[in-house]
Amino acid sequence: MIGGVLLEIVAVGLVVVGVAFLLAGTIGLVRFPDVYTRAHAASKCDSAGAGSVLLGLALHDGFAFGDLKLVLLAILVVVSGPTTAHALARAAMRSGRRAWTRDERGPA
Amino acid sequence: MSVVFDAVMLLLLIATAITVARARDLVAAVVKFGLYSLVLCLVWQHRGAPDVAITEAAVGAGVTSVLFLLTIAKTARSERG
Amino acid sequence: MRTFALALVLVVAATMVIGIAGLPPHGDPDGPVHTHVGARYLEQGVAETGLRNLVTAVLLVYRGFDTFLEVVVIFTALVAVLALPSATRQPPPPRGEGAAASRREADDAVPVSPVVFLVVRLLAPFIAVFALASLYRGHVTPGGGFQSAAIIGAMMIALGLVFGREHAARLVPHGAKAWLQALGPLVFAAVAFVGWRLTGAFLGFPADEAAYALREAMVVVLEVAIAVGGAVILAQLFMALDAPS
Amino acid sequence: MTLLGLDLDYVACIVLFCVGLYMLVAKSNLIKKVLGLNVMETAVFAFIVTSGMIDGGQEPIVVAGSAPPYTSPIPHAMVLTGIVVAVSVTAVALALIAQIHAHYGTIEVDELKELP
Repeated sequence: MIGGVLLEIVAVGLVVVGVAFLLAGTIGLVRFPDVYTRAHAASKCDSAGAGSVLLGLALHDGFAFGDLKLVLLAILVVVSGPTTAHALARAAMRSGRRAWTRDERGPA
Repeated sequence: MSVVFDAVMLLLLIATAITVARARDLVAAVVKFGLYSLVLCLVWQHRGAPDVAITEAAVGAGVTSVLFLLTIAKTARSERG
Repeated sequence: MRTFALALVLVVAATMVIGIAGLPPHGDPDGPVHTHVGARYLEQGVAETGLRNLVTAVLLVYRGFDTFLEVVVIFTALVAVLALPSATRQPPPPRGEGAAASRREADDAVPVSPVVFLVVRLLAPFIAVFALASLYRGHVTPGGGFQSAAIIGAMMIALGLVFGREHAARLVPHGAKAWLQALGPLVFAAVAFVGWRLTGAFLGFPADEAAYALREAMVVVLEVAIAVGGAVILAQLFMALDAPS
Repeated sequence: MTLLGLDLDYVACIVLFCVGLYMLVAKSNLIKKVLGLNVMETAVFAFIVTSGMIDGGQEPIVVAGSAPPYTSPIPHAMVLTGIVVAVSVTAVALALIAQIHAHYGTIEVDELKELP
């Protein structure tokens, strides 16, 4: 009984933390000035956010065998998100996109 | 709840379709088309068509986008006029 | 041009709005979609075909002829793309003095990040397992021949993008390439002929209880042929469009 | 959901179809035209899938734990074949566009019309 309540608290906590991360990532994606900072915000916060939301959902209502799918999905998101951001930032670098600096007041 | 989800998804679908039409940069248009396909895939999963959703996710967002990008790399990147 | 397009779109939209005004509301259990042949498939499909995923049942057993022609269509599309001159023309391989330099140049042109290389190589087997699982369990879960063809095709394209043209070309064994491309239409025709000999109808499936195993085998052969043939055709379309023109 | 007696899901499909049609007719760039064709195709698929859905319906897979009502499987089978045909059509069109660019150096229809 107590274990169930604890599990529920952990699950809801994970989901709340994940949503907070996702919100921060989305704000960063909209507000940051250039492609590198945006990739930074999107990859870090979205993998942390989606990963912990998925883990929280897996723990919600107890952990059943079918919830392994959600854990696998969380691993997939955590692996593929940063890789995508890396590829994007690398492509931007190679095509000569310069990083934002304070003197320029925004990207060209 | 389901009605709200449906309405938001359909509005998002129409908005992405219009941004595909408005994009001058062809690569941006193709990326937006991939986003459109993924939203459509969510709508179909929600409407009890998981088979169609899987195929659309792999074909519409994956294969079609890659084919478009290959052709753009061979031709011109941005639309004139 | 723009005003003409807007006028055309408005006319088409008005026509279609008039059209949908006369349609029965969707989602109604008593609508015509759900009361005619669809209802019969839902009630008797499992008993008649032995397939629990009724989408697969409709695709292969009830509407097999459509699917046959559709497989022929994608094969024809591949033939059409391959018939264009640039798809088959290969650049001559660099020889002698400049070979090493030009190969290095080609390497520099599209370098693949080691991180992306590693992650795609790690994920590819999992994608392949997912595709095979959706094929193997396609009769009880969402999935089946076309779905796994799309997934395997997408995986082959991802591998081709990361490993480069030469390695990607080796994914499809050279000697078997022609047969694999035509696998869908060929196997469909063969199964249709077997069905004709057994039941007297082209693409017929034996319906009696005794032929359960045979019917199952026909469906499995068709699914595998669609999955393999479709994936090879998708990968070949990618290779053809990727070829330098 | 209905508005003025019109089913809003169907109206959304019509809007998508019209966006695709506009791209197909008004845009001069051939790649944009093919993208518009793809949007039109997906709008038709969305229309067909929507017509087969049922209120509270489940996916048409009869296993333990599933119960009627099921969505109609016929539209799903039609759309499944349609998606694969659509990607084949797109591939043929794109291969032709690459050929046109190799021969004439442009893929804008108004410039192609000017060519001798």
